[in-house]
Amino acid sequence: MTNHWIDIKNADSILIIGSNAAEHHPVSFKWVLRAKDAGATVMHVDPKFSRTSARSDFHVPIRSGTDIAFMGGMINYVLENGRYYKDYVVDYTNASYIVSEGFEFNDGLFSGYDPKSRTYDQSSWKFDLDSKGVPKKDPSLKHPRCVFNLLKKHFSRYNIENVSSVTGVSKDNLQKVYSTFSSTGTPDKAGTIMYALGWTQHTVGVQNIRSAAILQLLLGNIGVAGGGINALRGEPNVQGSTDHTLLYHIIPGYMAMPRADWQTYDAYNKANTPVSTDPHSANWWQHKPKYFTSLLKGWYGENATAKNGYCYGLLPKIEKGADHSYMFLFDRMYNNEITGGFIIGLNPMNSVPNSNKVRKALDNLDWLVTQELHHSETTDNWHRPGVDPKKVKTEVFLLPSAHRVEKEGTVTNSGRWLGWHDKAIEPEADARSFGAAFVPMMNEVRALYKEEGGKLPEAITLLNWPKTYNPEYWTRLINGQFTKDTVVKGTKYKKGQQVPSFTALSDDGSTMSLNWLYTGSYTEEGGNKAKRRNPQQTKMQANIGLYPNWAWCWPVNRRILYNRASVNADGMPLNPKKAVIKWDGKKWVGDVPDGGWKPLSSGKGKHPFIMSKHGHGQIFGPGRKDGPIPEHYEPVETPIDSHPFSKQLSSPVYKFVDSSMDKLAKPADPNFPIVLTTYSLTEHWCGGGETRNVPNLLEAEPQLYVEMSPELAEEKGIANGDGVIVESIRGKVEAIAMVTVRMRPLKVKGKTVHLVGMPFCFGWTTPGTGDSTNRLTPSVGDPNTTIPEYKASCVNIRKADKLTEIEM
Amino acid sequence: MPNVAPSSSAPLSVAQTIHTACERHPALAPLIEHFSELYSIRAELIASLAEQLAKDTNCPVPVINEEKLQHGVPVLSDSNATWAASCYPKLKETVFVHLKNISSLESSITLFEQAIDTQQLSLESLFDALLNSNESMLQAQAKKANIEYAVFIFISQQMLSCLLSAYVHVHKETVQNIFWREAYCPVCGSFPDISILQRPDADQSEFLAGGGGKKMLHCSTCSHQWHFRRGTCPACNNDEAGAIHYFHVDGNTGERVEYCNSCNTYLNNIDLRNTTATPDLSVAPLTLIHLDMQAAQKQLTPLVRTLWNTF
Amino acid sequence: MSKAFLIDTTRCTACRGCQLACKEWYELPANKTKQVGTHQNPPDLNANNYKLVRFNEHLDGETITWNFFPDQCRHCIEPPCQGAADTVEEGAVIKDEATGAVIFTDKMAQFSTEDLDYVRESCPYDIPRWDAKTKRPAKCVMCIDRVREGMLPACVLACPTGTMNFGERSEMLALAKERLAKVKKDHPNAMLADQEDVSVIYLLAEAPERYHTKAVAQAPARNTRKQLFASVRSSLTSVSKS
Amino acid sequence: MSYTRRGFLKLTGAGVACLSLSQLGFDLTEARAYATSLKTKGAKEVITICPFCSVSCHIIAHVRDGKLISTEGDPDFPINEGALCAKGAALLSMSRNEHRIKKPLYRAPYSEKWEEKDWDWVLSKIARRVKDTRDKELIEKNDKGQTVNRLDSMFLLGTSHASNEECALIHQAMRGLGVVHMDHQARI
Repeated sequence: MTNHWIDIKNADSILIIGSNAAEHHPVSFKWVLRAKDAGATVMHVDPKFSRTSARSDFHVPIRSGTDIAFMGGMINYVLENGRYYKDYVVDYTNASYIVSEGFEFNDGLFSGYDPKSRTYDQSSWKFDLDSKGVPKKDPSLKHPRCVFNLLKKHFSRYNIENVSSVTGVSKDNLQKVYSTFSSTGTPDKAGTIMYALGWTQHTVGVQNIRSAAILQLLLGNIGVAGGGINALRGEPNVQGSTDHTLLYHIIPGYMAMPRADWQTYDAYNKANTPVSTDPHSANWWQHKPKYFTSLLKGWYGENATAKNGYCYGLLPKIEKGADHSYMFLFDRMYNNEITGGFIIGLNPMNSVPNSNKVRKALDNLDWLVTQELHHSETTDNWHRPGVDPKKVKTEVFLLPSAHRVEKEGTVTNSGRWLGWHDKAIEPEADARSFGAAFVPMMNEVRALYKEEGGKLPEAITLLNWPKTYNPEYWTRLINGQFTKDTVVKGTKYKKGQQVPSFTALSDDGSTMSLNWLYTGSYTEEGGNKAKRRNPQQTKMQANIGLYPNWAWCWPVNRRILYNRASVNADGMPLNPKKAVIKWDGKKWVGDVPDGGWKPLSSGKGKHPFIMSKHGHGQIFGPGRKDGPIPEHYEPVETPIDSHPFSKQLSSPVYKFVDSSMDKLAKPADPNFPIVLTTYSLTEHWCGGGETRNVPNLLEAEPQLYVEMSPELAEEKGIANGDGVIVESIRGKVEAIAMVTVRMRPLKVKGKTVHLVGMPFCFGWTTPGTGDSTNRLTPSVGDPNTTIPEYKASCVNIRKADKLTEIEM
Repeated sequence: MPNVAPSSSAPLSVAQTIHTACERHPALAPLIEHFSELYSIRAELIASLAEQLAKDTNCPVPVINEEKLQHGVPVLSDSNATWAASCYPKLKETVFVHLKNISSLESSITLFEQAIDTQQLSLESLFDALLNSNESMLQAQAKKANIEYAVFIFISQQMLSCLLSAYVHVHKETVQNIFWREAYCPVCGSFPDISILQRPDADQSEFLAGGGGKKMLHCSTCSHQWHFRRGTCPACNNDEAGAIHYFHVDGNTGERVEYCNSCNTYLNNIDLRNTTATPDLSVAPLTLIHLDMQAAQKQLTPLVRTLWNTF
Repeated sequence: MSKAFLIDTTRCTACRGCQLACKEWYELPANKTKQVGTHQNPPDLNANNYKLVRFNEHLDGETITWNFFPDQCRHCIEPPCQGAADTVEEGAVIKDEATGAVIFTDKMAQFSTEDLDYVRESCPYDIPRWDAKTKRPAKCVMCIDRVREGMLPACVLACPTGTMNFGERSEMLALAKERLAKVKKDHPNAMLADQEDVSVIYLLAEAPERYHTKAVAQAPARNTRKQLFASVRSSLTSVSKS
Repeated sequence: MSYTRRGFLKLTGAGVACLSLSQLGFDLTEARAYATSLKTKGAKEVITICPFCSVSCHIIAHVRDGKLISTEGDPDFPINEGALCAKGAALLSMSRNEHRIKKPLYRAPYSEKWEEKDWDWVLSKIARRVKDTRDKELIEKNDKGQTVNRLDSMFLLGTSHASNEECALIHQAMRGLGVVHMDHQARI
């Protein structure tokens, strides 16, 4: 989230799209309703009418997978009707930058496309620079190649007519949402966009969010109270686990994973540290070597020295463009390229697309270590229905896991607030926390390497690694410590003391930190700030609910990101009624500003978007793999075979894996005419592994169902409560028909398209409840993130003669 | 959302509070019924003083000095009660007459009255000494009046308590939103004699109602209520994991003794979420005397000494 | 003075906290339920669910409405079930004077299934359910064990939305009136269901049948509730005597 | 201790001489007998965080004799202000349900059953598998001759149920081993 949970109350207009907040983040909804009580309009755009819709001002049904068309229509509406916030657009975004001649967009494709490799050469997606290397600008926004005019041209195709025909949203509904939300394009109004997995789980997921970024920049809604783009995020500590990075492509603190073509420490820094020549651009990532060096010092301690490149050489390096995400991992496993590994606190045999394939793939492992609260479809895959255990070679370890209340440590919520949780009770029986399993396990491995030697033993033996697991030891290391006596701004710190702020991190080996974003969270002066429970705030802070003394949030306790965009060049709030920061003549008051420099008019200020190289909000965003501006593409499986925006039906660069089990239905395949979307439900958690084991929750939601409109049910001769077979080209799933008016048939390109929706929380280890819905979904993913397209695929549905997975 | 009582339940009167307690704990009835009248009259006195003060132009509005408060200095600290002069006659009369109903106090009260009548003791300087913790002065006065110190303090406190309760009642709106982190009263500086856990705020829209449970401390002297964080000991500020322990009578989780696992100080608590009726909080501590007795057996120390928890 | 519930359905989000809290307090086991095409689970009241959130949805033109109704015994002021039970044995159903709770006593254990059917049919809200284990009909008892201790019913305590309210009847009626006035601004047809006759008063935003077929007593037109109950009672009496 | 602070009335402290009811002549015998006859139950409050969605509502856990007995939303936490959703409210039954795995389990290749093992046994066995796989399959150089120190054939699929501390240490351990196939729910 750019903002945070409480800040939702400051919005004048709330667009919930790709999220069912009331059911899946119920407490977030109390802040939505507080805004509503204060007069905000709440809109829910979603294929299904849910409890979120019931409590919104209006619900707008949409065909799953057409969000860019919907958002593009709104961008077009804002540009055509002059609803944008002009000063903000000119001063704080790159709308005025001149895009180089080589950049083009033709019939759905951007310049640089190579159909053979299905990738873009992005070198033409760039700006004209002046002699100093600063982008050329036209603040009048008249230059035909300035970002603003390219945007206008690009989205001119997204008229109400086209958008309505593709999305299935009525023209009235489009007008209603567009006009309401765009009314926030004035300094005194703010609108927020709340999304969740309904936006990310598409082959155009990143561009869905880009469309929100562009819209919010045009309306001046970024950096302000009640604005922003707010990813609600699904999982309990998914913000923290992303920051601390259980991911292949980055290392903690959002730095790139070392690559084979960056052979040395210096080469890594050179390739990853941006340079800006604009004196008004903060270009924050120029400090990256300090953060990277501190991380390496954290990992290898005293063994990491300037001389050995801080042990950079020991780290694994991936190949440029390689994808090691789980979609490709399971494909490699299926192809017998993987020997063994760990799956902890995750149930991919239920939650990864094309379950039939991944379940088979798991059988190919020699060994598997799992750690869970309960048996799951993953831990017990070796004796799943239809498989003879005597033929499954995998050696499986199942470690009992401690529950959240049985361990202490910190977690980070979507608003980036760090919270400490105490251990309330001892772990059940022999259960252990992940930390108390992995620390000793690594010590065993280290001991073996010390004893026996082996391949590259120093990568393991030189690690800075404790004997036992003590959570607070790691909390301190995450913040970072001095590795030698140091003076920072006149204050002396001894070796081993906590680093006060990331501005004190250094690339000379004198500091270590496991995550620079968290430096400042545990200091000599403030102690463990995750434990702070003080609701005190100034009147200005209380007005928008910042709570700066409650816990701590990254970065540097800044509650609203990009908040320098909420003030004018003199540092005065654009909306004084909901001021975030303000220059009082000597200092900033309110939130912690995005950098403490004086206001821009002083001549010593910086542009507000300090994390981007040139300091401006990126309406034109050249960093993405699928284009600098969003464009509507159909989901990979789609009920239509053409759309009015271009000849390019689906994303030209989406990712996929290929095997005999990875079939895809062709566009408008008459065998699979119905759009399937998948979602969570309130009583069960994600794959359901935990909640299916709670009898009262299982009583309330006992078995797998498929929600469908009465119109579709009639067409298929299905009655409410019937057992049905839902079928995609990849697999079949049994479910109970839930015929409901909450699902509406949509008019798409003049014909009726039906949508069905299914939860994915049931599995065979809870007998009679149904089995993985993801046997239907395809292994196709977003080109930037490889997040699979769970939200839109094509199926057919028929009444079942009998059911075997579900007890009738 | 401080001090919000759901519209569904008006607080019980003193008599109702004691009556309810006697029904539930018949064994306590002979003891606590004694106080029903005394506290009812006290409540009436406070109401009438409040009415009087509300009209009195000499009665100053409390000065909210943010800086002073931030340093933990209560509103009435370093002040006096000269504004209350008009209340003295009623105060004296009512408190003295009714405390005399406790026969063992009769002689001391007579002495106290005499001291005032002979101008040996002025209520003004007495309240001044109380408000500023001037113990040597109070000891000297007690000695002079020939009253046992503990009794002298008890009588003085009763009067100050009625006066300040009336004052706080008049200025409720000014003092109710003070930001305060201390366990002593932000208005008069006294420690609380009971805490409550609030009901959810039912007037909020559906997702906002929450589960209630905010802890409010009730001032033993002026009856002001202020918010205090859960999980922290009001006596020693211990906020380690599991700092607050509690016990309750089996089957009634709504009334409990909360104590600190480090300093062993306790404070009784009523969880209003468990009940349909809100007791009168001035008299509620006395209805929990059985819990105080249990606490004493467990060697716990009360946060503030009262008649009900001193054995 | 008797107690009453106010169930403000306009605030209900169907979180089912009340349904689960009731089960937990009375240690009622989870039913082995099946999906039958609705989120309403278990599908009906039963011996293990004295309380059930009912789901009802409607499509009017383009507008969808989703109504939630936490169903339970209404603890009628003049309970027809008492009349029906009396025809079999006096005192099988009693009305607790202090609270107004309608309670099925041990005497019911002697009832035949037929007798029980009479009792169930007499209920204008179709509440009592046969419990095979105790061989008695089961229903909400107003958490009388808790209420006597001055505590709130478990379902009210658990409700996070302000839907469930409990207190003195006069207070609940006042609250009901206050809430109704507020709700009427957006829902002119809002109403209080059978407020004169029951201790469990529902605030409904629209017509009762849009929540549940038995949201209000099934009265023949123009009859007062009292007349209705009387007629039910006499017809049952005659049946049982025959 | 706040006792040393300026500001509170010393006369209301615990150390001040106070009258007692017995001193005033009341008979406490019956009340005392009653109090002694009452059975009491104790517990402690521990503040923790809900393990479900990413709002991270704070919860007060009530613990008796090392067992969770009830939970409530933390009324002081500014985000949830005491509110909890149905899942959060079900935390209790979740942490104490009978389906929990209690001991490390081991399933040998081609076996049809789980066997209970102790932690030492499983950890040393896992360490052996890790080392053998790494020694056999670590790729030190790619086909271009660049040093890559990569263990492509081993993976970790992690979890957002882990705390920040656990994520940090697991990441460090995996990179040390050369693991590059690493992923979790953030990509789901």
